[in-house]
Amino acid sequence: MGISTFRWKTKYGQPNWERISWLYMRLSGLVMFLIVTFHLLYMHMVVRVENLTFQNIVDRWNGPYGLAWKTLDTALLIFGLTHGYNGVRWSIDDYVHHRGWNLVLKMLLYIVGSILMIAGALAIFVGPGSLV
Amino acid sequence: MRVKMRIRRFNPEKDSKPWWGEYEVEVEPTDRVLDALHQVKWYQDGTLTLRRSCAHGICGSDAMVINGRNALACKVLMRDVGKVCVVEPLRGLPLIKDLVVDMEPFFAKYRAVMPWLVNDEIPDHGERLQSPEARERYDDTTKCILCAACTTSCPSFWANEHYIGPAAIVQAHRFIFDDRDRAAVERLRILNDRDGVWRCRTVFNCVQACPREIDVTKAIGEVKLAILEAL
Amino acid sequence: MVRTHRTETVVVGAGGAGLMAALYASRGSQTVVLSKLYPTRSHTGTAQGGIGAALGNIEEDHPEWHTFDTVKGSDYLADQDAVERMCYEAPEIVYELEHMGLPFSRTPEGKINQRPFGGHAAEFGKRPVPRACFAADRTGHMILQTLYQQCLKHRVKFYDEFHVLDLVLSPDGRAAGVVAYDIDQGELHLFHAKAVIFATGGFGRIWQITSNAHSLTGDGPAILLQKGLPLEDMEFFQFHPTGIYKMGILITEAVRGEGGVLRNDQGERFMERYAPTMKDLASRDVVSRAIYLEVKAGRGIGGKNYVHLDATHLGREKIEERLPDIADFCRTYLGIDPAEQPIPVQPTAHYAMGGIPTDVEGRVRRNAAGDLVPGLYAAGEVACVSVHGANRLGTNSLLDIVVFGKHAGQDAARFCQQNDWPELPEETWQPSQATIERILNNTGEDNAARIRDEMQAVMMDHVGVFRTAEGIQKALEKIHELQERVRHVTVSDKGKRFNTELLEAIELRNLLELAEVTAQSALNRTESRGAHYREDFQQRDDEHWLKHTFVRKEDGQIRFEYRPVVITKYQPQERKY
Amino acid sequence: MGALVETLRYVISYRGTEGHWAWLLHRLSGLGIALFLSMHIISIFSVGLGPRVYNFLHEVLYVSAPAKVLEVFLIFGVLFHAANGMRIIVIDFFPGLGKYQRTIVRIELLVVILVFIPAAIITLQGVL
Repeated sequence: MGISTFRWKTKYGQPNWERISWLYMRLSGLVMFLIVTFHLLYMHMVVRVENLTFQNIVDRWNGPYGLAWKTLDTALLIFGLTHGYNGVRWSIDDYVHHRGWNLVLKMLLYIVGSILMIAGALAIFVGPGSLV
Repeated sequence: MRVKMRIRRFNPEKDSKPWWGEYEVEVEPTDRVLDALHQVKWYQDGTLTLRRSCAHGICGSDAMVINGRNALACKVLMRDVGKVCVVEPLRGLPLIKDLVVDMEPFFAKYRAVMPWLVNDEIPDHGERLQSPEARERYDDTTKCILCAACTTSCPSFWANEHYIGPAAIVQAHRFIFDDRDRAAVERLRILNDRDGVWRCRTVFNCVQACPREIDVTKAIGEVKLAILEAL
Repeated sequence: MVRTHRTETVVVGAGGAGLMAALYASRGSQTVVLSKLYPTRSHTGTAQGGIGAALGNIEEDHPEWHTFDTVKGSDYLADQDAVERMCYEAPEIVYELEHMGLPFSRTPEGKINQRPFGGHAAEFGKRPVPRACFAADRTGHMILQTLYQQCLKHRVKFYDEFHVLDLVLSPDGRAAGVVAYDIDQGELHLFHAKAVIFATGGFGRIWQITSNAHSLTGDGPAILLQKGLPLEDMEFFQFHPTGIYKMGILITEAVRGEGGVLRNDQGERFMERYAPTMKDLASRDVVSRAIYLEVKAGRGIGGKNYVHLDATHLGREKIEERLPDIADFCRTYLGIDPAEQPIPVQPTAHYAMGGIPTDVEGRVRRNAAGDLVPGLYAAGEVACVSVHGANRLGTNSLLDIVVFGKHAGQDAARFCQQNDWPELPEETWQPSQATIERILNNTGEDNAARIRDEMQAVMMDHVGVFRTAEGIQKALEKIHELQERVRHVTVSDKGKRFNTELLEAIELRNLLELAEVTAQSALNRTESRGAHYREDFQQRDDEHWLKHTFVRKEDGQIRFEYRPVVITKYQPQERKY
Repeated sequence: MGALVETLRYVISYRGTEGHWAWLLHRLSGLGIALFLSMHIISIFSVGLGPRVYNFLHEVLYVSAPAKVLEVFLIFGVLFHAANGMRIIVIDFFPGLGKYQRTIVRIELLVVILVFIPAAIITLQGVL
């Protein structure tokens, strides 16, 4: 490998975020591997889904380890949503080449993603039942 | 042994869409698929059109889909294809006629990665020195014959024709890791494109398709890491 | 109907010679390259073992020794001024290739690695010397790739998949351009040029067992022959000793260079008897004949017509490092592992020593007196400079293409700067047009493939390693019959786009022309020299035959002329290995 | 649209390596999980709307019999996506391991199935 200041003209090489996106998918994947494993084991083995109720959530978020639970759930929300929706974005870029449709679908994706992000954050931080 | 050849046919001057031609041929088990195709072309239907030249896996002319998988027709023996041999043109490149596809988009991507050595420091006498270890570093990717078997086996390429494709990355790798070259960063910049290395999803079809047994995905992986490191 | 292009230099063929010529021509003239294949498909890519140059990186070596070996290998038929030029320029041009980026294998000190090859010796034949500079066993592939890369870098213009059908000569006898057929679109193009360089390669496809590509149909020399121009030394065609049995796929001499040996049915290393000093590394004509004689004496493997190339003692590691492609061929086509089993081999038609006569600048000669065709060049296997004489040494073909490709390119550029475009004759593309229409409109029964099969069989039987007057006569009769039939050959594909059936018919016509002059020249030369071995004239006859044959066709008749061999330092002597 | 159909035909009809099918499954499971996640976030958002809404949604989305059956698919998807993602990450950062990829995919699939079977049984206990 060497260095040169030579610049070859080609349509490839435009600035973009794909490198960051690629790296982020791997890092967020690794992080989620750990927290999703914990989440699943806890919800399915310790609490069990059938027993999960509104009260159960209230107790957890307001209990002695409330902050820890909220942090964990926030991490899940952020990593899960960004990782997942970035994956959807990749698929759109792969298969939808029409510039207009590509843009429309990705805009839609970003809007839905933002709404979900806000909704999730509201649920965690504003507090159970307080949105009524 | 008797084998049925099912060949995807298309004549742009006559057909509106491709169709299947079926032919029976008598072959030796050690005959190549290319020999069977020649039997069809030479003694049954002269209109069958394909590219071929050296017939022993070096020139890269006769890459095609054989029984659902990319290969060179001159490197697959009839004993390995069974009683029915299904032959189609490469996927993802514009179809011209029968088994012939337009290679120009493929070579355009090859040309995009600056596939030549950049180094103006010519020594006064003799060769530039290079250690056997440094030479070994890029040995694998010097084997590429530009047959397009890898690029046209890649789902990312089928999905998006702008993807630069494994072959171009392999060719770039050959120079990026050559310690005599001085334009590695420039090549990495080219490959760090929306349609560059990041469209590779490590599917590994390219490794299976490569008739030269190049570890294509490894080369792409090394380029990815080099981009992360250098840019 | 016909698209006309105007350029200064047209290069026909994009193998090593064509690309090297294009690279140098483009430095001084506007250059285009026409190739009936994509350039990277050219047959240079299949060359395996190495390129000869007396670098002396492993052991002491000198261009003078290289010159001597080449002259001796040629059975003293090579022009020694040309051989000297090639061998003395060899080290510089190998360095130039390295500077272009060619990934040579390296010695521990980082220098270009070298290995022994057939006929290359130290101190005028005393012992084998490592002279072949190599990049594993894909040296030709790397040369082709590197030159193509350089052409792209220097913006040489390529017309890929353009099949050249005709050479255009101006009324005053200058090369004025070529007529080419765009394979994809089925249209004729006229390239009006100041200089034309033919680098179309060989014509091994006139034989049945050949290492040559399907596309090596001698289009270049056949076109010149039809123009009434001569071809030189057509009787000398090299049969490489080690082609894979029945398939002809080449197993490089480097296998023997690395220590592999030939064995007969009794397991005997029979080359010890035929060439006590060089043994398995004797020159190719000698080894090919030895294999035939072993087979004739009933010592072929299982009584069949092949012998074994044994590399099992080299060890798997060395084979995988130095000869990976050979190992791959053996696995793919024979289902054997060369580290454990011997490789079945037989001689395979490999290389044309003869071809278009040129001087050392690549300029084409119009007759045996040495008059030139202004603006016409040839380089590579298609040309006969003559550096290979009656038998080429391994590694000298790659050297030949880069050295004389370079000179042809340089001289063409010079020629373009000094001359204006020649006048075009009245008929330029019409003969090509007529040929195509005739073939498309023929309504006979014969197809090209059957005729080609018959030609290849008869050439293999009678104009191969061993030849007799009687056999060659038989072959000629057959060829004449086939030439008559080929005029009525029909094609089922009448379309314009990618009509490869039409092109195969045209190629067959070219092959038959070359088969005819090859057989005629072989019949004419009543001696044995190098690759040309006459059972009815077994001795070399320097008194009568130390001369080049120029063969031409005039009104359908074969005419011979002769040109003396250029001898500078080395007087002919008996050839022993 | 025609191009998309052609592309999908290629994907399904190509006799690729283990990596090809792993990639396909990874993408499908990924899209499925993204869909589930969207729904999951909405149901959690309903926590803010008080116990009646939340408990109702929870019953329908996670506890009912159809939900349980769908959950089995989800479990497989998540397990595979996680395991395959780990494989991809490892090979990405150690490209030399690529030559063992066929074996690695097989081992990965074995592990996924070994975890999946008990998980599926536990999940379906109430339903069956």
